[in-house]
Amino acid sequence: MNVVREDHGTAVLLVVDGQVDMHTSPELRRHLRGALEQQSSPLVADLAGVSFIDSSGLATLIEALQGVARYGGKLRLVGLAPAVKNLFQLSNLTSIFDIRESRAEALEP
Amino acid sequence: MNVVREDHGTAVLLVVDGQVDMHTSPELRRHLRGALEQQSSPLVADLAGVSFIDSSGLATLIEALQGVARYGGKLRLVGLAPAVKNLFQLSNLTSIFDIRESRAEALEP
Amino acid sequence: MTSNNSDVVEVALPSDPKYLPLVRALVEQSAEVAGFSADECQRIALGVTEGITNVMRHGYGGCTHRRIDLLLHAPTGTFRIDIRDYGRFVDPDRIRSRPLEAVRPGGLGVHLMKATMDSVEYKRNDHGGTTLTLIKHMAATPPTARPLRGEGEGEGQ
Amino acid sequence: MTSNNSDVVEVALPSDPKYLPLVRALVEQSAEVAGFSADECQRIALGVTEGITNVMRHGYGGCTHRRIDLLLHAPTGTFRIDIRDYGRFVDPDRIRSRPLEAVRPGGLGVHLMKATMDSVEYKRNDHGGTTLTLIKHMAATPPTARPLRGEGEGEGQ
Ligand SMILES: Nc1ncnc2c1ncn2[C@@H]1O[C@H](COP(=O)(O)OP(=O)(O)O)[C@@H](O)[C@H]1O
Ligand SMILES: Nc1ncnc2c1ncn2[C@@H]1O[C@H](COP(=O)(O)OP(=O)(O)O)[C@@H](O)[C@H]1O
Repeated sequence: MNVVREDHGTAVLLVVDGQVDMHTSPELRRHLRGALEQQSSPLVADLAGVSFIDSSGLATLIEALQGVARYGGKLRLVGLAPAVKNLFQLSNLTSIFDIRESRAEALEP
Repeated sequence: MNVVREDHGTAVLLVVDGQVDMHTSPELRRHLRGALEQQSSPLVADLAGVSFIDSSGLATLIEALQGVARYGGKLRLVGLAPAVKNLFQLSNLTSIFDIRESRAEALEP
Repeated sequence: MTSNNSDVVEVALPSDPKYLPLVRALVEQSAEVAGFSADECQRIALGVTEGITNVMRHGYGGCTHRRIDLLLHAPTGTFRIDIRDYGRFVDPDRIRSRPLEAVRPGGLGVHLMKATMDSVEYKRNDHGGTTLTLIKHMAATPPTARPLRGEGEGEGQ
Repeated sequence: MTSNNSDVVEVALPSDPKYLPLVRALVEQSAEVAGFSADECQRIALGVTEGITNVMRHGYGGCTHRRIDLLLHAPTGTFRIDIRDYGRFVDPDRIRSRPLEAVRPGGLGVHLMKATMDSVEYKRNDHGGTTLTLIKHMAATPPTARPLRGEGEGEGQ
């Protein structure tokens, strides 16, 4: 897994690539926490390059969702491949997360 | 592995996809033999979709080369990915095979 | 055993999460040999990842140098994996998925395992640990399509 | 053995060529864990394929239900695999690559194994069969760069 961070004013974009599992989710969590500490909003995770994600990846994203809520910020997801979208459905999470269709839309204030 | 055959007059194009190894080379051999029986020429193998090939795949192609020679025909290869080209180099076969850059060129009489 | 007639691939690996991609590659390839589609192979790999992650996290408490055995059995149309650990036996009643309504991190693994596989079963093994058996059948032959003989219509009713 | 401290993944599989893609996936993933580049992983997978194909073809004469064991050992910077069969011991002198000038089908496997790996070694194993050990070091630390201590300059010369 690889995470690249881009700053767009108060908005932060995390571009995630590869496989998110118990081995790699701690690194994703580090990146998310960094943005949470700065109260970034919207905090956007682009998952277009994610070929695999499991429950530990979902847990990390749910944590971030609770994190932004604490300072009234927004977390948005974008670029979900069909298999990833399916995982969110299986986990009953599609209505809980703010899932956008394009990066530009996800980065709007 | 998957092989699709296209007939272009006396020329025959075999489009090979996937992994060629001890498990799949018998099927490639069947397709090549079919074309050899009809004395097809040029007999063209497009390997653009081949992600892996080992010595049993090379042996199958050498057999076909000897087969076309028997009736004065031509065997041509096209679409070799860098890793496949490298394998031909390692095996000292680049000068023995007629390796072309495009399908159109390979199918010329 | 010097013969292997049974279409079984056996793997022993350390309980280090760095091996999870290797396990997925292995599982996806065996499921493919059994004839599953690329989508189904991915879902099976997810189910197996959840099972192994639980052994690493809960069974072995995060220790990365314990042993985990995988027995992959994939005849055409079915995929079965036994995940054997050398920890202690876990009461299956203590392993339960949480209600999905409560949105909180964690507690999704067992749910995803059950959602992706047809059968999820925990048994004590000969080494004192737990063996988790996951089974998936190909869509063409749904295991629930056959009525259970005599049930609901027998003499007793 | 209930611990596995040694970064070793052990696999036992039937001698059926249908498992070759599974073996390559496994080998590529372990080589990746050890830090090899995608290109190097592919070359290592080719070398291992040639070694296993020879066991299936020559060691077991094409029989598809004999057992082959793989021991994958991939600490950072090195990849090592032991391919253990339960056939008979083959005199390494009888296993040789042919001169490349003679263009004929067959006889390229051993050559490719040697071209892709740094070390290729055959040994008799405890089961009466042959263990083939293949080793590859990462390009950054060529194994031949270090002079052997005392050789060519010692007291005896
Ligand atoms: N192999 C195991 N050994 C012991 N306990 C387990 C095991 N697998 C699961 N459990 C228990 O079942 C619970 C639910 O597991 P799961 O749904 O995967 O959620 P999570 O692992 O995120 O807590 C775990 O919190 C744990 O208490
Ligand atoms: N595992 C093995 N057991 C017995 N003989 C072997 C084995 N591996 C290789 N050989 C012998 O070495 C020769 C060269 O092998 P190789 O270069 O792979 O070519 P090929 O397998 O195409 O003949 C083989 O023809 C065979 O006689």
